Amino acid sequence: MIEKISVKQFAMLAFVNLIGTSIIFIPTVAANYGEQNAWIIVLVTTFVGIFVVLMYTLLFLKNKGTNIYSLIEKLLGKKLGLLIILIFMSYVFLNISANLWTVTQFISVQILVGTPSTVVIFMNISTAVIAVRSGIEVLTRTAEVFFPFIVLSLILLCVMVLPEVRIENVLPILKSNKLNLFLGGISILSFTFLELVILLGIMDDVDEKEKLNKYFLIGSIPASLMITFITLLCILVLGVEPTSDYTYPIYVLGQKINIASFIQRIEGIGAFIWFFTNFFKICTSLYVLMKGIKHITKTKDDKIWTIPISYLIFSCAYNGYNSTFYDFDHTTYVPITIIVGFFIPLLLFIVSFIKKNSNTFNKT
Amino acid sequence: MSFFQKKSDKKQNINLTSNAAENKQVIYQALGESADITSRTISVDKQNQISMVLLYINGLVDQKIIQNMVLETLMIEMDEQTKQEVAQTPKDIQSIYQEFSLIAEELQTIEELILAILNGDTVFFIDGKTSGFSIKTQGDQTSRGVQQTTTQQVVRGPKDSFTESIDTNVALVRKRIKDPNLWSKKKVIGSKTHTTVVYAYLNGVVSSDLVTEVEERLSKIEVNSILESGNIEEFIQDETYTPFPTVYNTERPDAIAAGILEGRIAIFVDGTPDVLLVPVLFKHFLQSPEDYYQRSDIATLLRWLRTLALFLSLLTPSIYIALTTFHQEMIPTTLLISLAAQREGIPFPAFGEAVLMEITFELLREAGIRLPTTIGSAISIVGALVLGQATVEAGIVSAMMVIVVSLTAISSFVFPSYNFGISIRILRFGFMTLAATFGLFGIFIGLLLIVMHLVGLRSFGMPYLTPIAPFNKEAQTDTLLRLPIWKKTKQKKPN
Amino acid sequence: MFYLGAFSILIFYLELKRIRSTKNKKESYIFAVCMVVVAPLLTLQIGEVIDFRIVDAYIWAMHPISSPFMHLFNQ
Amino acid sequence: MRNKLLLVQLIIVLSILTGCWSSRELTDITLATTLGIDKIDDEFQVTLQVLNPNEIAGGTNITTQSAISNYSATGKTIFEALRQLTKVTPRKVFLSHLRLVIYGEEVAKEGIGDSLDFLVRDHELRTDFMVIVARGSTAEQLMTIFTPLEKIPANKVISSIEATHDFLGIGKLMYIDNLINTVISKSKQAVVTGAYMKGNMESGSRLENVEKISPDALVYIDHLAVFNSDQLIGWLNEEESKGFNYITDEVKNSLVSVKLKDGLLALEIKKSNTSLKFKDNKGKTEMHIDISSEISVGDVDTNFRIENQSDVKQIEAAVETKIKQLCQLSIDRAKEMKADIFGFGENIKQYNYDKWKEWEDDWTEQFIDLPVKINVSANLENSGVIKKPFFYKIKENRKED
Repeated sequence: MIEKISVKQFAMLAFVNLIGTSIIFIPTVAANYGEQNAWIIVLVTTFVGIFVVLMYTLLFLKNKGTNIYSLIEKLLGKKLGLLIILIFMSYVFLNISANLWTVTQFISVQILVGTPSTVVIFMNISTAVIAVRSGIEVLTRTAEVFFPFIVLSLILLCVMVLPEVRIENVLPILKSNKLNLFLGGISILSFTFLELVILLGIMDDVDEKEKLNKYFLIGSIPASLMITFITLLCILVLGVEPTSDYTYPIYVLGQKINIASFIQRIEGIGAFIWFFTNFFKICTSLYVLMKGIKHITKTKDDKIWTIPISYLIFSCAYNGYNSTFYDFDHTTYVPITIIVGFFIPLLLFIVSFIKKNSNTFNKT
Repeated sequence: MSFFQKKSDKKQNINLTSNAAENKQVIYQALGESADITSRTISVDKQNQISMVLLYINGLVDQKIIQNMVLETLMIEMDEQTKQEVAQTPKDIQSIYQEFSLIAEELQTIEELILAILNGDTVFFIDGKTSGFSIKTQGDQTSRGVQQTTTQQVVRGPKDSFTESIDTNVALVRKRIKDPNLWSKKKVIGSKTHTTVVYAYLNGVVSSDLVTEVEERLSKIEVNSILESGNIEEFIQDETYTPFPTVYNTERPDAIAAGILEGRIAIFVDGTPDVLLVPVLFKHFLQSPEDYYQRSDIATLLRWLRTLALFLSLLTPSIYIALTTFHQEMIPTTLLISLAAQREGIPFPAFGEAVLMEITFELLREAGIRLPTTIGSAISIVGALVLGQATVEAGIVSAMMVIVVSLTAISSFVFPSYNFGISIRILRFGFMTLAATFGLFGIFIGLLLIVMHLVGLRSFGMPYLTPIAPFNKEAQTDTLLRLPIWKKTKQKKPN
Repeated sequence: MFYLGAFSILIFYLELKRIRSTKNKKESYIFAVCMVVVAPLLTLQIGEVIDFRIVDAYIWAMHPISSPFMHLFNQ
Repeated sequence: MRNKLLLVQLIIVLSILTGCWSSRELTDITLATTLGIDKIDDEFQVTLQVLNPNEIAGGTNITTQSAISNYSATGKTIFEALRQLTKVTPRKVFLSHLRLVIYGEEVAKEGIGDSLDFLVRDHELRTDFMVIVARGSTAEQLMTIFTPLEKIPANKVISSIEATHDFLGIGKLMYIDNLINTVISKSKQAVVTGAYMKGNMESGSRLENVEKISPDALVYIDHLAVFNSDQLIGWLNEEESKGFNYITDEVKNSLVSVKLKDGLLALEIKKSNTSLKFKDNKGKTEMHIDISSEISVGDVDTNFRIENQSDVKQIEAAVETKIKQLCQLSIDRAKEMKADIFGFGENIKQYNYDKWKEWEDDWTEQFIDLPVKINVSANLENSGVIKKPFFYKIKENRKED
């Protein structure tokens, strides 16, 4: 049975994937680079993001909606293709394990102090493996069930923290280091839109591909705006320095909620948003990774790979980042994301353009 | 019938003889000379040479029919001449009975005859004929009349409920849908019980795939006995290892009629008032037939209330455990102080306390169902007083836990469908364990697993969570909302 | 680590049984080999008996490609 | 499917087998609501006030036990001192419900920076507790006379600070995150409410203190502790504290008394809005403070009769002078202490970023030299429910006698 997801479900996945880890890191990263103007950087990246998304969908649609892996192979040939596929897959792998590591870190620092992180990773990865083994349909539908709750929590969080806003915190507007704004923009872009390159892997499961363009934007742009708004709120409520100092500003934002001394202490809402978006992000990436392995090894049953690979991810998420965490973000993750998320699609785009032109040239 | 034939082929066939008394003896022996078999011998001619033997089971037949129709027809209505003719050509008896609108069939084998007797028909032999005849004389003295429903009560709406008789049940539905497209098909299932199973649907509205699917699943059943629709349910449901019911059962004819009108298939089983309805979706368990008789805004609010009850009964104890043992920082200070004061000196951890109380409650509930109504109320007094009051005063359980458990208990009775409440109760224990081990994180994981399971479930090919995931905008008018009926422009198929 | 080891063996058995039921011999071999290599190694690693770091190796391997960008962000 | 189900069961069973690591029953923890930090010979002394839930919420079995108990311990760092506390506390101390942190005056003078890090880093601590400084005593001493009026003394102190802030216009609601923000900021200096005790300390710390109608010892709140960076450098008295609140636009409701016609007129400030404006006119820099307030007559203690517009003007003018005076007092005091507690620098940074860049490095000097112009406009809204003061009639009656 060929499993298909609807284009709306795809938009939803895009939303969840974009919100994923970024909602907890972007405020910090942005405030580091842009201080008061952090939200402006995020807003600008949203506009740049439109082009990134368009590039992805165009790349996909121009090549008649083939799977990303066969697309790479078709455009770049067997050997170079394999290399690029391997780089792409290793990036996806890195993404999964890094996401898993961060969510585990969060849980063992904020929610379950004292529980060994092994157990938390184990629970997370087992659930993700069950989800991926049940197939993309079950995965997206699960996301669909939780989606309204995620959006509702986001809105609730934003609305309830509004009384704590202090406008002075964002002043002065646009008086900051310009180079920092640029670098910050690139970092943020790679934490948000460039990560969506992974979604190229599930685009061929969508049933109305011609609408992808529109719905990809519908999914990702609001998500990015949401992140902008959360960043703005973090700065408005917490101030610049705390936003850039706290590891999990959104959680602190939740702690700030106090309406009539009655609705208070509901920081769990932030944990809820983050845990679920991150979980679906891990699942999507894992699914794409499985697809890649299936493509390379040409096995009929891709489920056989889930368990060994999950062991690898487990091990990476367990202590892979401990030694590298503090500079991992901008020295490793961002460059790799730029390569995989921007240069590889660009390369594919150019190659497909040249090939098409030469084809038409040959014909005429 | 074909089903039976297939089985009986293996048996040894005893042929009928032309002697009626001998035939009677054969049948008597085949039935173990059971006490409830009655036979009457009548001579059909003046000379008392040709005799006719009637055989039937006392409790299954309508004595009136036998007395008034079968016997009188032979004794009074027939004149001497006819009697003679009958003796010569017994075939005509059939036509005589048919004249008096009693169906008479000619049966060749012993097995067929036995089956006819067991069905409540009257069988007779005539000397000189190697075949028997059966007359429909089924009388349903065993069944009760249509009474008020006991499990799914409504304030507004029809009060009648199905009975144990399948004919009555089908008739109750047909009374509501007077449409030539309401088709019903019959099957006999169970090599020992030969239970009649009828499935009914509205032709043209129902999808033909669904009909073939039901047909196929029903014919795959190979079992000795079908005593209740639950037996059928176990055979035809999509997924055995799931706490969620994938087949709906109800004893309300209006619910079945509504389901049929929506394009679903009802399965009636003889001998039980519980009629099955397939396919069923998750949302149906949060809906009551009454929703459609109430004002739409009230019905909508009631549905929200039930959805809330779903979450409450599933999660309240586990959230309580998670908050009090893991996330005390999320409880407002003053509340936490009073909780802490209540827990002072209580020997069990919160989890132990919760499990203890939940199990006690389940015991009470089970005991309350089994007992007669008069003693049932005594149980509730014992439960409320002894367990609620005394345990708290003895310092074994905290007062808050009693509140939590009673809240859960009340919420789990809100669902219109009883079996759905059971599955929620089972899952609750799983959630409690997860919460006791991982706090909120465990609850998150549990929710993910449950939802993943739910979206993977199918009921006769339909995704279980249908209007929610996959999302269907049109179906939202009747999922969590119940918009006025005229908003639903036309009757829709369930998919 | 003990539990993880026990779990590995169990999961190995269950999954192998499942793959065998699909009557795909080649794939059950692949799976078995993968598990036999991966599971003990990583179980030991998670139990901190041996030090085996995939991410570090990966970053080291990606270094030539990503280093130009690193300079940009390191200033 | 069966396989998958088994897997799920396995995961659950395995995870349960391995135990529940971080759970703690409510009966195993004790809630701390107040944390006092002092310094004794280079070591931190930490005093924790913990609640005795039974005494606070217990229905029937209230004993004579105190609802709160204080525990102290010392250590090189706050964290260490807190861990040392487990020697004396009966259970593990749970800090998430901390409402109040009190610094002793000595430790505040030495600098609070060392201890702030712990207060935000530790996951158990949330960022919603208030910070105050004990004036003229150690935090421990102050905490011993906390009267359990509200059963949770920390709540009592906080609501008392809030009330003084809202109805008198003195004091400052300083929460930990805001404090840290200010301490690390160059453009602003921190102020923290000061609390001090009056009365007999010996008897004040006994439980009977609460039972008396007028307790032997009470906690008073009026002074404001001024910090330079993280060090306490001085105090603002009640008047200066009021002026400070006018300038920082924190006055919600307050009163001023002015002298008119040999008598006092008490006026209620119903609303007050302040706007700071930095004017940079060809190198001539000036800070403008515009205060506009709505007042109403609260209490007339003289025969002043409000009959026409000029009377109103007279009152308004008197109030304006008074408020101006208050503000001037606190500005002078702040300049004297070389601490920009009003956030003038912040304002310049927000609205005149270029000027701020220029001044950033020697802001303290610039602050001292910065001329401040205060402009107050008061607006009398109503004169209460009586037209003429009774006082006038009483006087006349006396004359007749």
